[in-house]
Amino acid sequence: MNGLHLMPPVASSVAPRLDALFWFAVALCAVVALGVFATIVFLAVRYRRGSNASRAGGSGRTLTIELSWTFVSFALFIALFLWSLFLFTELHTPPRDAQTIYIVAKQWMWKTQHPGGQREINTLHVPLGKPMRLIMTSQDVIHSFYVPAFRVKQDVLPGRYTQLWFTATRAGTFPLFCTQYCGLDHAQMIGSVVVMAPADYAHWLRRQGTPSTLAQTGAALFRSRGCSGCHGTNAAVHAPELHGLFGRAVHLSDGSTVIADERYLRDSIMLPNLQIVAGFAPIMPSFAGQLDEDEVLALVAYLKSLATPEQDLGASP
Amino acid sequence: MSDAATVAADHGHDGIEEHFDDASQQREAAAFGMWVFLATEILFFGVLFASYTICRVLYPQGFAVASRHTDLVLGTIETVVLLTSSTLVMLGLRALQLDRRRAATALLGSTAALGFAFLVLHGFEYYREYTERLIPGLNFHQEGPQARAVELFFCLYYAITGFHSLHVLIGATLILILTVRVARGAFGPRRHTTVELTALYWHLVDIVWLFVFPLIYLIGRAG
Amino acid sequence: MSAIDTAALPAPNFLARDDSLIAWLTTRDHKRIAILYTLGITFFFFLGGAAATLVRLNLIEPTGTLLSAATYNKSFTFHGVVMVWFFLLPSIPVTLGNFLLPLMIGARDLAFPRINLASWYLYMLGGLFTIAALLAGGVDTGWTFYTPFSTMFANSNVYLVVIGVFVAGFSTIFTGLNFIVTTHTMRMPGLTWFRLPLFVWAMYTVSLVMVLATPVLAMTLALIGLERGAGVGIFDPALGGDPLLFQHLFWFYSHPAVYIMILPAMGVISEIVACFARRRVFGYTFMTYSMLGIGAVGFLVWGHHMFVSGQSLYAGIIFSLLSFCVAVPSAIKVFNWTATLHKGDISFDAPMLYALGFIGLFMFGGMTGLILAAPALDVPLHDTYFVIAHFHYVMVGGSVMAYLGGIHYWWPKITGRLYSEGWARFAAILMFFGFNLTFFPQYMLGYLGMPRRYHSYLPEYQLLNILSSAGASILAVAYLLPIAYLLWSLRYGARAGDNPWNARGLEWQTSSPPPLENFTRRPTVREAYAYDETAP
Amino acid sequence: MTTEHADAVKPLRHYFTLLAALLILLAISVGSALLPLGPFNVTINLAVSGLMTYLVMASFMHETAARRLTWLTAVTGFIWLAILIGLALADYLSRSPVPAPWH
Repeated sequence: MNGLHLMPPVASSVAPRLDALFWFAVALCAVVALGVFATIVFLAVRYRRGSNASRAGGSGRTLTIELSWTFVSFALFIALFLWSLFLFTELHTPPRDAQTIYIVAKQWMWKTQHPGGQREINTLHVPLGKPMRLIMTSQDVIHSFYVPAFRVKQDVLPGRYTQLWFTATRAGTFPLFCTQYCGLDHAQMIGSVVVMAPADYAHWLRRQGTPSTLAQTGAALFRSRGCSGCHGTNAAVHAPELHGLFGRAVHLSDGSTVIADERYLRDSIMLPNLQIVAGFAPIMPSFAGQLDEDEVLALVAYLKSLATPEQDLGASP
Repeated sequence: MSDAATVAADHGHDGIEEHFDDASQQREAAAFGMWVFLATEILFFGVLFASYTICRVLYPQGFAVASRHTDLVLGTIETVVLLTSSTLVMLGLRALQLDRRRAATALLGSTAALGFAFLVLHGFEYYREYTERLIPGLNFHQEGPQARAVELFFCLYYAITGFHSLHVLIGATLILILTVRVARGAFGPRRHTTVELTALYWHLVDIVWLFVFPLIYLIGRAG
Repeated sequence: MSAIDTAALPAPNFLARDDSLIAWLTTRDHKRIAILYTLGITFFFFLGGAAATLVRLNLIEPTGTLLSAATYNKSFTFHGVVMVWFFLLPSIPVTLGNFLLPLMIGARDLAFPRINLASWYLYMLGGLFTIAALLAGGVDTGWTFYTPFSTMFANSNVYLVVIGVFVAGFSTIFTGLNFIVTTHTMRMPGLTWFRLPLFVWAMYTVSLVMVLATPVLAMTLALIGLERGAGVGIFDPALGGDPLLFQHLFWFYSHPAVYIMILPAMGVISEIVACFARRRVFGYTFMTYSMLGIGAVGFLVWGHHMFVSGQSLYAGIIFSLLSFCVAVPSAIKVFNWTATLHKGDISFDAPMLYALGFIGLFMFGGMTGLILAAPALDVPLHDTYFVIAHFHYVMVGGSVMAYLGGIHYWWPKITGRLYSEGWARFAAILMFFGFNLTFFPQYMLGYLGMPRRYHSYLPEYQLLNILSSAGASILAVAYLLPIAYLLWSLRYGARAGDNPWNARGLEWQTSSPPPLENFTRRPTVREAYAYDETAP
Repeated sequence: MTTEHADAVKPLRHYFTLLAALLILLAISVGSALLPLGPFNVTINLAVSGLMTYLVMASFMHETAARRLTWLTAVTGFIWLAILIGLALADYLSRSPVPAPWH
């Protein structure tokens, strides 16, 4: 990566084809541009003031000349459009067997989380040759996940999930940038993607210790943030029972009933007095601002795991 | 274009600016200029209508629930007020063309009065919504699964009706000023371009409300 | 104004009249308003240029030692806001357009002189707000004001800049409205639409785009102001609002805005190339329809700024196809300029050098625009220095070159003086090389993956950044030269006659500088660019 | 805008019939909104508003709207608004939501 490179390393399955498309486009532009420059220079020299080139005869059938160079260049560039169309569609549809990694962008750092629960800051370890699907959200402003070596980029929006996928084809460490301006340290929001052989990747995962799964982290949070104080089995406060809540219909104080899906669980944590359960007082404090995006996710995963009463994960790991 | 010297000579006294050839060219330019300005106003409000359409596509139920919070009766009265004021301003212009200055003053005066009446009615609506805690940013406390969509609706509601009321205020004040000048005889059958353009502006304000009214007040009323 | 030695100029010209400050500040003469605007435009050009110099100096070191991150963010934002809204958008229409449109159609003045003066005051008021924002500590949102950063997270003076741009927006609307009505209602008898010079066509088309696009910006910025004030609004993700909605509204204005910047330049280049090649413009009707085509289709393509922003796949494909269609009229224009040189009698005065430079650099910039319009290629290249290089090639290589070419081409007509040809050619050539040294390395930086708006960068990008900063210093010198020899020519320049370039067009059939009422005798109307006929 | 003003001025009857027509259309609009017509509610409302706009523009502004140019200006305004709404909706209607990681 030192010295003057003309291209970043080719390190993902889509990179070679994107480079081919890029150089085809550059070649196409060069041909048309050089054609025009050469014509300008030729005409400028040939018909300069005082030169004795013959100026007789007006320029002939302008219409056919106009139409010909218009449609020829348009056809060439439509070819470029069609080729890039297929690549763009491919970039937008992750393969079915891709492994999911969950990314949270926060003002000026990247938080990555593997399905097994391993968490990293500003780095992402991925296995070589396996398609990875990154599901990303932001906690504050718009960021953008960009790895030049993989030629992939996707904005990360608050309040919504966006996805990006790649298959690393070369081992090594590649820089990760945030390319959507996000404030003071936008330039510091840099990380690295470490591509390892699958065996090393598995070994690395194990070396991270056996981190608790999402649901177990949620259970720990359930106690540490005081949720069990009200919603626990022997709580003194009169609060809605959470066991088996997920997927059940909930009767609200304004008479309507909603299905307790993830969105309902998430809203009830962050904005509790939005949907108050019938027969309960609106005394639950809001946790908006105190819980990070992935902590809310862990709590939701824990509440979902309470749906099946027999394997009660409430016990500490 | 007649020779520059003679053109300068016969201008100035009957309100034709010296860079126009004759009265019809000046009136034509003024009217066309006003219509171009109206096109910009359509796009100025267009942004709000585009945002409304997109937010409503994203949250149909929320917008239906929110629309029921608005006051249909007051909204309808306000529409009637604006439609009648549009008619009155045209009658005022007609009276001016027939050189009936007193009738023109009365008609234009009542147009301005109806304009201010519209604003007063809007004031009542805003006050009622304030008591029902429906003003985002000031005090907004709603419950239910659609609460955020209702707040989104009311952000749009205040942006749309706020900017529209601002235009009604500008229009009504302009017409009030014209009423005074008409009363003093500043305009007559041969010179009423300014009144004409203000009437055009008033019609635009009326047309914008013709679209705002159904989009804000009429959705979600059925059943 | 007394610097201009007006006594030596032909007797009743618009400069030699009442010379007091009050007369200048309350003038309704389109020529004087054009000069007032030129002063404003030049001032803001160098203000924006200073911010750019800071940015380039800071980027010499990979760790960005010159400026702190906060100051750097404020510098590139200030550079963006001032250059886009206070230089590029108004540059040609309000200076050359204001001065020449009435002259080229044989009218005494624009349709609404008072609105024209109001437009200047709004422009200066907007500029004042933007400078107030700078003095109050600057704004760090980027000239694009993306939400939710600009509404919820930025704690710099977003209000002041939003008000400044809002006010300047109305100045543009008034200019556009004035030009449309003037072109429709005040053409000389006999001057039909297809006898109009292409510069008038450019002013007309650009005014249509101004009038149809700028209101959308005004309301979008008003919504930003409201949302910052109320703390809640339709772009707020916590409320379920969509930040992409802001990007749709913003780019619906901002892409036509880049056509507002380039269309006048195309008008100027058509005039210059026809004059110095002594040929009628090749395919005149194709040129007019392609200008109207750029103006109209320019409104359909804004989604190509949002390929990776979370916009849906199908919308990306639709916008990409439309973006390829909008490139066709631009290609037609470049081909036609080139064909105009055929069988010409070409001389290489300074304006012609600027014109040829424009054609080359605009073509290069437009081509890379097509690369970015292909969605798959935009994925790696979006928001990198490739995009920075692309729009600087089209804006600085295109609009600024054409603006300077136009200033040099009509300088004798505006001031009645001839500038020194040697210095002018030297400045043009120096500018061409300085420009390429500044922005070509940025294409390579872009493909290597250096993101834009970065205060510091990885060490391997340093060499290209040093080249770019070196080029920027040459460019700065090249921009200072015209100020020197043009002002010098005001007092010591040779007297230019009515038509120093022996050009065609009604503006060359009156004295230089023209009298207050533009024409003392009726100009003769002929076909556009009748260079094969002898002058009257 | 013609100089002979006498005949260009319409009789009073013209204005009052127009106002009546507008008020009737308003009643239709409000009335139809109260009926459960599903998607037709929106279409009826917008159609009625469009018709009322045409009436206001055609009759009340007839003096200046006589020329083709002024009609073109108004129509252009609406067309550009349709471009903004249409193409922006093309994005919103064709979005496929990304499933949250917990699925």
